Formats: sequence, structure tokens, C-alpha cells
Amino acid sequence: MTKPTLAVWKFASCDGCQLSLLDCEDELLAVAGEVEIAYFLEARRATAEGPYDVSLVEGSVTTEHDAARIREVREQSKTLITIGACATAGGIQALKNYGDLDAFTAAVYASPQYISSLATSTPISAHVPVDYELRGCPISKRQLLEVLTAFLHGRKPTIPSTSVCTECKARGTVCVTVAKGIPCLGPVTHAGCGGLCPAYTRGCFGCFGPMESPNAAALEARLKTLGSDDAAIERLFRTFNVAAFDEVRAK
Amino acid sequence: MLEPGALDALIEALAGRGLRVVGPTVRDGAIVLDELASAADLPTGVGDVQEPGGYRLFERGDGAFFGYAASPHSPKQFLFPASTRLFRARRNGGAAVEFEEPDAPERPLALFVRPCELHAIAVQDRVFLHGQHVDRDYASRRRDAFLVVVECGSPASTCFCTSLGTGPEAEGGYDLALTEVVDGEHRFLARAGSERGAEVLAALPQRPAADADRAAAAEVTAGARDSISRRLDTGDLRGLLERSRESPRWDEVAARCLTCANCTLVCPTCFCSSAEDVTSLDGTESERVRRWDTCFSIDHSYIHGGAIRPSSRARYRQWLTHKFGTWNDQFGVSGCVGCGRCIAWCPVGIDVTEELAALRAAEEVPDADH
Amino acid sequence: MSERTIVTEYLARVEGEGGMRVRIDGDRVADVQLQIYEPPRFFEAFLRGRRFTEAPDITARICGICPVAYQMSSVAAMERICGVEVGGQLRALRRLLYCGEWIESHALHVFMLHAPDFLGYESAIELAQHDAALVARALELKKTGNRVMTVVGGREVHPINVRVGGWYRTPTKRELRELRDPLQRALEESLAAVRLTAGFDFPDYDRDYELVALREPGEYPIDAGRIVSSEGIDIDVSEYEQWFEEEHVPWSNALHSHVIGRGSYLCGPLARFALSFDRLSPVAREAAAEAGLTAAERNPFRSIVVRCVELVEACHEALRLIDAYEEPDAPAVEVEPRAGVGHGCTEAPRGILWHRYAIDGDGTILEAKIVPPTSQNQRAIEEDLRGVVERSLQVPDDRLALLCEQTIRNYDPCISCATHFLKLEVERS
Amino acid sequence: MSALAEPSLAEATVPRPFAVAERRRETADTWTLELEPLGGPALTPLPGQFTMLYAFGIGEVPISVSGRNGERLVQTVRAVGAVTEAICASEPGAVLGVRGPFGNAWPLELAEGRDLVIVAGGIGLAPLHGALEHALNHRERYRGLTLLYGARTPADLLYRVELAELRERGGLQLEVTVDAADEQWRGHVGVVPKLVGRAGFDPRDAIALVVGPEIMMRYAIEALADRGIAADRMFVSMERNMRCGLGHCGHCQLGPTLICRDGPVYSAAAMAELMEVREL
Ligand SMILES: Cc1cc2nc3c(=O)[nH]c(=O)nc-3n(C[C@H](O)[C@H](O)[C@H](O)COP(=O)(O)OP(=O)(O)OC[C@H]3O[C@@H](n4cnc5c(N)ncnc54)[C@H](O)[C@@H]3O)c2cc1C
Ligand code: SF4
Ligand code: SF4
Ligand code: SF4
Repeated sequence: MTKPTLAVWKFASCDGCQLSLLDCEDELLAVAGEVEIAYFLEARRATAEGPYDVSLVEGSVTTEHDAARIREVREQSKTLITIGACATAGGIQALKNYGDLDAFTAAVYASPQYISSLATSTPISAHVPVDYELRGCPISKRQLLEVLTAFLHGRKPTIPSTSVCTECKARGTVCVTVAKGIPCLGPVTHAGCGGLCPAYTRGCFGCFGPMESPNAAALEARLKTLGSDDAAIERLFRTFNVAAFDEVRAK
Repeated sequence: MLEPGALDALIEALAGRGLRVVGPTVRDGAIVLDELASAADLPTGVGDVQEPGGYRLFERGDGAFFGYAASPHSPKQFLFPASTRLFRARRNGGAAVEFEEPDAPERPLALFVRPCELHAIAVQDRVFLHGQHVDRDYASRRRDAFLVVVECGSPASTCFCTSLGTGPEAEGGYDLALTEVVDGEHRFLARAGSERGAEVLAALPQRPAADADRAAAAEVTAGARDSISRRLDTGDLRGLLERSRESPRWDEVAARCLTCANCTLVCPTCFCSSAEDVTSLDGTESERVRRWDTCFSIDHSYIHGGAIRPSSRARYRQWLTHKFGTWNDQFGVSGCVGCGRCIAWCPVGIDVTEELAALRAAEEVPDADH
Repeated sequence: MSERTIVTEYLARVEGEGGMRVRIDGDRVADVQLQIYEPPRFFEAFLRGRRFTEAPDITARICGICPVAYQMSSVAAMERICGVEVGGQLRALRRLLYCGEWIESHALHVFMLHAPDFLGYESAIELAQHDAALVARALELKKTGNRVMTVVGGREVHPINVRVGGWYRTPTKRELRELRDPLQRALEESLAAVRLTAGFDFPDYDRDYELVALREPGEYPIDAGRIVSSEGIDIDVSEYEQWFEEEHVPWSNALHSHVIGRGSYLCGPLARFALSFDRLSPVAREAAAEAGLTAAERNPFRSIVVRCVELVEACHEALRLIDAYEEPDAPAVEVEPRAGVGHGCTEAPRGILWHRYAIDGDGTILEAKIVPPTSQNQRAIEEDLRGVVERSLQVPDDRLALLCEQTIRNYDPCISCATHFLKLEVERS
Repeated sequence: MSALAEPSLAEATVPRPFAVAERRRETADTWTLELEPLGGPALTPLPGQFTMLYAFGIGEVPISVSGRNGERLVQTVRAVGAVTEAICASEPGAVLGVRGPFGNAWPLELAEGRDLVIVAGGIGLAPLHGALEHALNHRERYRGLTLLYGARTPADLLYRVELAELRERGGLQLEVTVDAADEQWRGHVGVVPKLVGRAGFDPRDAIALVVGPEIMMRYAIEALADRGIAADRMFVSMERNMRCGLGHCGHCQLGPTLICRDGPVYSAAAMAELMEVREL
């Protein structure tokens, strides 16, 4: 039996989600035993030609060149899985979708004329069909392994799309909103981190994007009673999954 | 009667029987249930103030060990843990598959509980033990669990056990019952409810209870009873909910409900679970793991082609209807014991007693809002 | 000899996307470009209008490899603006978290990205087929770094526990004590790594760089210090812009830095090692001595050995911090915003990471500027490429390309950081 | 407090290994498997009951028992998702896990001496097949025996060979319809409930068993009721998500009932009202 081939691609991103694969120290060699890592520049120089059985795509599309490249990746991939908030929601760089690109470029670069960039940062699914979207900024390596294992063995990945609250409760964490009045996005945020922030006495700030049936309006009303003003609420929702939360809140 | 000092002896005695002693302790701004090493871990002098969507600790100033009401944790955490292994399957080359039973649960438990929690355990017993099938994992944890109930003296504003007859006194189903008297001399009235309870009690330093002690203890629970102001009209809730299936109130509450599932997960009786395979990368081993689930998740009602209850309205209705209505049909008891957890730990403070009252009011004045 | 171009379109085993292009005209290197086409992400622009407390979480997203560095430089800057000093155990924990990142990042670079160059493998995956035990030990080492980050910071990538003023929750003594055994093993493994890498074959190449790093009294520089250089710079971090400047070159989405009026400089392990040799713990210093390293080391290819010495240092320091840990009374000190401009500079695994912010009295960020180590090293990398190629003109293209890539990897460049930043093309004529 | 029962092995949550002894393709996406116990006693499910079938490393799903062949369980499975696909792809010799049987059975005794009308849509014939088999094996106990069966197209009909044989054999009034005919199709065209009006049975003394998509069941019941069969003489088999089959997981709630325990077979009288409620 020939091993299935795996390719890892990078678009606009911080590298953290790809790193999560290398961070699976206990499983990395086993993964390399089960799949042929055919294309993974961060880890290896040798590259094999497509097509690939599974492609993991990190990052969002922010340039014309990348918009064309993702179409090539799609053509070469049987299964395309996006990993992380950049690839599934446009990432924090999607904040530029709402601003003036020239002003942004000028803020960072002394010679903005050298920079070519689209006005928007868009998720992979805005360009090509995606088979599975793994959320998180960064993704959870436990979930990454789950998705890979599930795809290898032909089952559905067990990735609940319920609220972060469900993870807090399973972990036995005391709710920070109820017990401390700390503003928390947990009730509208997709599970996956394991209920991390509340376990550190901190409100969730939405790394995994919206959960399956987010009631943002009801949570916003509650945040106000906790003393958050409109600006604070805007900031809270508008970070790594800004585009996804904006969509939910517009409803 | 026991002196407060006897609590250490009690915890030691329980530990001495090989039990993992679990009881209240302060952590992260709440009284939670965790392993106790000694009475020093108890929430000495700490009380709680609860309201819909709110919970705060305060210094009671009286040194009471059990001066709190329902905590964010419940015995469910220990008797029906958030995740358990159902079985392990192994593929030994070729097609052969072997199934293995899971390991027996760790050390048996001794649990400090409140009266409503005793009732909640009894409700879960009906689900896991007294139906057609016995749940092996629950049964083994439950069978060995030593229950110490401490009657309530300081209910929270969210408590409504009196409406459901589940507190503040403990009437049975325990190994050992304690009533903490703080007024005057700090002391505990202790009663054994089982043979092993009697054994444990006999070994503790004590003095016989005088009538005055009994009266003082009765006053504690009577005072608690008086201080409970939340009421639930339990008259024909089953019928009410059945008739209210199409009530507009469901849309109204769905607008507020976050579908976050906190209510079902803190509820000491909710028993829903899902089961999933956790497979090794090489595909030779698989574990079937059971995890807490909730009727607030869309997957809960998923069947091929789509979920049965996609709307928040239908999911909230399922929760309330099951808890207070159809639970009776299924298990012959109410699913609610009046502990108020779902009220306090709902981040937006949705109050089941208020929702039920609203359904009732809508029925009594059907055209009220027209 | 005709013109030839050596091009590596996508550099492998570096963090982020870039390439290189070297144009050779006869026996002269006509042009060298380290090309960084990782798309720009405009963090400095997004930071405007956010609250000062958001900087650690937002800037962490610039780089998944060294998020802690971003968090540390940003909180340092904000605390400076607000006149708050985070000291004692709260600071010790920051150093500990940072040690975790150094261990993870250095182990990743040394074994997974760089060692294959010296051992003749295309990747650690191939290396694992020949020496699985080595790779397994390396992974264990890396994992220990990650464990430190997880315990102190909440998770390995983009930790959640860092805040302006300190932490959301400080670890218990017991949680830290559990890190002792793995760190002790990691220390042993790091010492072995120094011995292993010291035995590699190194190209004979060195240059008289201006080395730039932080330097602190009494401690190896990690989370604080003054900016010093081998050419006599010794300044407060706030004076950085009077000495260093960035320029934008057309072939790169990353900015190039240089010392004003002088030119390129080098930051990172080699610089720290040379400038703070005297601050190393005795174990690390001894290991360095055994490996034949002195403060005068200038061969960039040897930086892999230096990284291993720093692994020793980081493990040793982490153990020291854990042993001295006492649970603090409060996880953070109160920070009230105050209008002003402030700077933060800390030692990311790849070198100094400098931040400057201006905030208003409400704590709103008015301006942000971030200079990551890879930008600072970019010029030095290009000069090294030129130097290496000039010495190896007779080498055929494919091997030359490999040598060029290895040269780049000496720096462990992090392109995600640099663009906020890489591709090799070699053209010969 | 009542004594706590010792859990018994029969109630274990651990499956028993069964080997796929035979596999037949029914339609493009549906297969019938015969499963043989690997050690231990054979199972003796009643018509209408179901088992939880476990595909190694993929998952576990409820599947009705469609009949027995000696020691073997006969189960017909439509591949709609990961687990059912894995089950359908299990070649002879492959091992599946089996728990059960669970649930109640078709009230076949109630039909004795009466007309038995079986109405099935699509894969719905699978849960009814055991009942049909039973009735045919004990033909003398029933008066009339009718099977009304519909599928989307002729290619979607289950048990085609067997149905053809039955038609030959007699003793069964068999009417088959398809929503969309192809060129060879000579039978009825239209939805199953339409067959009800034409079928020959005595509504005052008949028992009807109905399985299909919920919407088909509603219309079939309506048509049967129109013919005059009382609601408590009509039975349906219901479906909900199911994780345990033991009444412990809470997923299969259908109003006041748990399908794995109180069902899957219900009288139409019990279901009529519930089937009207949206998203119950
Ligand atoms: C009592 C009963 C008897 C059944 N008998 C048969 C039969 O004889 N033949 C047959 O082909 N099918 C039958 N089904 C339906 C069968 O169980 C589903 O098609 C199957 O669960 C789909 O699982 P999947 O993983 O392949 O599909 P997916 O759509 O990927 O399902 C994902 C998960 O959802 C759950 N699920 C999805 N659909 C259903 C469903 N309809 N019922 C319960 N859980 C579901 C399962 O847990 C499943 O693992 C029966 C269902 C019930 C409740
Ligand atoms: S429904 Fe609410 S009040 Fe009733 S037992 Fe559950 S959590 Fe307690
Ligand atoms: S209320 Fe919901 S979660 Fe709780 S037992 Fe009922 S169905 Fe399950
Ligand atoms: S009722 Fe409250 S706790 Fe329950 S799901 Fe709705 S918002 Fe969450």
C-alpha cells in the first residue's frame, strides 16, 4: 500500500498553525510514518509533485499571486483542509478589509510603491471549495491530529462546534463572567482551545471564531451590563476572526 | 454531636477506608468540589451570594464550614465524569478485532453533598441504574460512593428546593447526615443512614445529642426553609409544557438564550452524552469515549440529512420540557431538584422558574398580549 | 564564464516564505537579493486605535514561532510608558516563559531546520530514517520548551497568559516543580547537542560583523537590557532610532535595517554570545569552551553551536528560576494608561526585537513601530551570501544553491516576522 | 434507597465481534450483510428490533435487524455517512462490533387472525423485512397479507430478487410503486400512500405497519385512516440520533419517550400528535 501524500501550504499568516504540526513532538514521527510528507517547506527541502491526497492550507489570500496559487493548490489536492483563523476567516489581517489600504501600507512601509497587495484578506473558501475547516488562532494540535487521523481512516473528525463554555464545564473551570464579572466571548465562540483563557482567569477573546449558533446580540447586551462600552465590545469581537464575527453580528 | 474538630477525624476515617474524599473547597472565586486532605480545605467562613447570572463569595464571619449553597460543581462531576472510556478496540493485523472493557474507575469516593444533590443523585440513579440497562461505569462509582450530606442552613436566592421537596433537610439516601449549628456553640448534629455510615460515625469523637441540640439543628433547616423565597408552581408542569409546545414564549427566550449549554452542564441531573471514536494514527487501536453532551448542541439531534432541532427555540424548549415535563414520563420523577445552578450559571441569567411562570401566565390569560 | 543566475524560489526550512536570487557575472557576484514575498500583514496599522492592553495578544500574531518575544517587547514598552515596573517573581516568570520559547525555537532550528544541512539530509524527516533516536531526543528537547510555555503561558503558540502588568494567573509552585525533571533532561540533551554540532564540518568563513545585542548586569540577556554593539554602541532601547534605520528595497516585503552611517549588523545568538559571554552560566561557558567557542567567534556557520550553548543556558536558567520561585501575592500590578511614547526591546531567539508605541491618556495606541530581528539581519545575510558565493564560484549551481541556503539558515531567519518578510535566485553571467 | 444492581455483562457497552459472512448489493448505495457471531451465543432479535453496529475506529450506529439466517443476523444498510459507508464496505471476513438487540418489536401477535398491511418507503423496508419474513413463515396465523412498497426509482428497490420470488409464490398481495419510472418499469408510478386506497384488506380488522421517511409515514397513515384503520392499529418505526441504545445517552428523545427504550415501534395514535410538532 502506498502511503497517502500530505502537503502543507502557507499563505498570509504567522506560521503558528504549521508549527502546530511540528509541535506534535510525540506524534510527529508517527505522522511521518503514516503519510508521505510530500510538500512542507518549513520542514523539508525535498518536494514531490502533486497531486496530493491531503493539503493543509495555512493563511489567508491577500495578493493576486496568492489568489492564483490557491487555485493551483486546489487542483492538486484531493482533500483540502484549511488550518487556522487566517485560512478559515481571513485572520487578523482581514482588519484591512475595513480600512484604507494605502494608509495601511504607508503606516508600515517607507516606500509603499514596492508593495503589491489586494485590498482584502479573504479566507481560502472565498476562492476555492474547502473540504474541512479547522479553526483557531492558533489551531489546537490535538484537533489537528484528530482531523488528520480521521481523514486517514475515513471517519468524521470529532470537532464539536459548541461553545467554549462546554469545554470550561467539562474541565470544571468556574465561569469567569458569572463569578467575577469578567467579559468573556466563550458563549459565542467555537470550542477547540479546551477552555483555556477562563482556566487562566481571563475572558475568552474568540480565537476559534463563532460557534454553531452564536447569539452575539444577547451576549453584547450582557457585556454592556458588565461595563463594556460599545468601543470595548467592538474591539473584543474584532481581532483574529473579525470577518467571521462581523458576519454573525450583522444578522 | 460532633465538635468542629471531628471533621478532620471524619475526613481521615473516610480516607482510611480507602476512599477519595471529595468536598467543598474555595477555588477561583467559587466553592467547588475537589479532593479534601483535611478540614482545612473546607470553605471555612465563606458564603456565597447567588442571583441569575451572578455568583460571589463573601466572608461570613462565623467560621461555618458549610455555609454555602449549590456550587458550580455537583456530584455529577464525580459519578458521571465529563469523559469516560466505553471500550477499546484493537485490530490485530488482518480483519480480527478485539474488544476490551475499560479499566475500573479509580479509587471509590466519599462525597460531601447537599440535600438537593442527594436527590439529584437519586434522579441519575433512575437513569443509569433502574432502567432496563445498568450503566457499568456509573454503577461502580455509585455503588462504592460514601455520601455525607450536610443539611442546608444558608440557601441562595437561586435555590427553590422547597418547591420540589428536595431540601433543605435530608431525608434519606445518605450514609451520614450532618447539620451544622453555628449559633452559640459551633457543633454538628450527626445521623447515620447506613451501616457503614454508623461504623464511621461510631469511630468519631462525640457526645450524645441533647434535645436542645436537636432543636437547634431543626432550627437551622427551618430557618433555611423560611429564607427561600424562590417558588416554582409545580402543579401539572407536565401538562403545561405539553400544551405550551407552540408558545410564542419560546421565541422570546430564544432571543436571550446563548445556546451555550451552561445550564445543562451545571445541572446535577442532566445525563446526555455522546460517544466518539478516538483512533491511533496507525489505525490499529481505537477507543470509544463517552463525553457529556447537551441538547443545546445542534449535533445532539443530528440525523442523516440535518438536525431535528436546528433552532434555538426548539433547543431551549427541549431543555425546559425535558427537565420539568417529559422527564416524568421517562423516569417517573421531575428532572429538576431546585438547586438553582442553571439560573446562577447562565451567563445571561435566564431563570427557569421565571420561564415556567411565564408559560403558565400565558395559558391563564391566553390573550393577554393581544 | 557566462552569466548565471542561481534562484531558489521558495526557501525551505525557514519560517515563512521567501527566496533568494544571486546573479553572477563571470567571476564577480553582480547582485544578491534575499527576497521576501511573504505578503505584508500591516500590523503597525491595525494597532492604531486599539487599547494598549491589546498589544501583547495582537503582536503575538505577527509570528507563531516567537510569539513570546512579541508579547515581551510590547508589554515592556507599555509598562515603560505607564511608569510601571514589573519585578520580582512576576518578572522571573517572564524570563521563564521566554526560556521556554528559546528552548523550543532553538531546538526546532538546530535539529529540524539546520542540522540536516550539515549532515547531508534534505530534512529531519530523512534524518529520522537514519538516526531515529537523535530526532526523537531532539523532539523531546523541543517539547520541554513547549511544556514550559504551556504551563506558564497557557499554550505553546500565542500564549494567553501574558498581560501588561504581569499575568492573568500565576502558576503554582507544584506546577513549576513538575517541569524540573524534563528540564534537567533537556539540559543534558543540550550539552550533548553542543558536542554533536561542534563536530560538524564548517565552511571556512568569517567576517568582521558589527554585533548587536542586549546586555544586562548579572544575567544573560533575554527579556531586558541596554542595546550594545561590538563597535561600541551602548544605548538605552529608547535611543535605537538614533543609531539604526530601516529602508525599503524593491525586492522585499521586509524592511532592511542598518547602523546609521556604518552599514549592516548582526543580531541573534552569535551576537549575544560574543557580547555577553561573561554572563553565561558556568555550565554553558564550559560547554562553549569544550566546543572551541570563544567570544571572538565570527563564523556564521558556527552559530548552530552557539544556539546549542544557548539551549544549555536557557535550560539552566529555567531550572534556576523554578528553584527560586515563590508564588506572588497578585498575578499582576495595576497599570493605568498614561499618554506617552515608550520602547521595548527583548531578545527573541533570532535577535533583538524592538517595539515603539505612542499611546494617549485613555490608553489608545496612536502609533506603533516594530523592528524584528530578521529585518535587522537581512543586509548581513545578503552580504554573507555575496561573500560565500565569491569564495565558491567554481561550485556547480545546485550545490551552490544549497550552500547559499545554508548561509541563510545560519540566521534562522523568520520571514513571518520580517514582513510583518524570503526566495533565492542565483543569476550568473 | 433501593439496592444497587450489579451490572451484568449482557448489558455491557462493549460490542461483541461478528464477522461479515456474506454481503449483497441491494442498490447503488445499499448493502445487505449477514453477520455471524465470532464465539458466544447467537442473537435472537425480534422483528422490529435493532442493533448498534460498530465499524472499527469509525463509529457506531443503530441498524434494524432485517431478519435472521440461522445464527446470522441479516441487516440492510444504506451508506449515507462515514459509519454506514464503512459498514457497507465491509467485505466478507471483516469484523464488526454488535451490541443489542435493543428496542421493542412489531406487535405481530396483535395482527394474528387479522389482515396485516405492511407499508414501506425506500430503506424503510429494511426494518419491516423481519416482520414480513415472520408473517410469511407463519402465514397461517394471518388473514390477508399485504405489502405496499415504494421507492424513488426502480433501481432503488430493495430485495428485488426476493420480491420477484414472493410475487410468484403467492400468499402475499404485493404492490410496488416508484416515484419515477424507467423504460422497463411496468408497475405503478407515484407515491406509496396512493397504493393504500387500492389495496385489498379489511380496514376494520387490519393491522398496519409503516416505515419510511417521516413525511411519507404521515401521508400513509392519513390514507390508512381514510380507509378506516384506527390509529391504535397502525404502527410506525421512528428514528432519532442514537448513541447508546441503552436509554442512557438522551439523544433519541421523542417527546415523552426514548426511542431505544420505548420504541422504535410506536402506534400511530401515540405518534400522530408528536409528528405534527416541528423540531421536536
Ligand atoms: C432505530 C433505528 C434503526 C435504523 N435502521 C436502519 C437500517 O436498518 N438501515 C439503515 O441503513 N439505516 C438505519 N438507521 C439509520 C442509520 O442509523 C443512520 O443512517 C446512520 O446512523 C448514519 O450514520 P453515518 O455515520 O453513516 O452518517 P452521518 O450522517 O455521517 O451521521 C453522523 C452520526 O450521526 C448519527 N446519525 C445520523 N443519522 C442517524 C439516524 N438516522 N439515526 C440515528 N443516528 C443517526 C450517528 O451517530 C452517526 O454516526 C436506523 C436508525 C435508527 C434510529
Ligand atoms: S434544572 Fe436547574 S434548578 Fe433544576 S436541578 Fe437542574 S440546574 Fe438545578
Ligand atoms: S435537558 Fe437536555 S441535556 Fe439535560 S438530560 Fe434533557 S435532553 Fe439531556
Ligand atoms: S439558558 Fe442560559 S445557560 Fe442555558 S444555553 Fe441558554 S444562555 Fe446558556
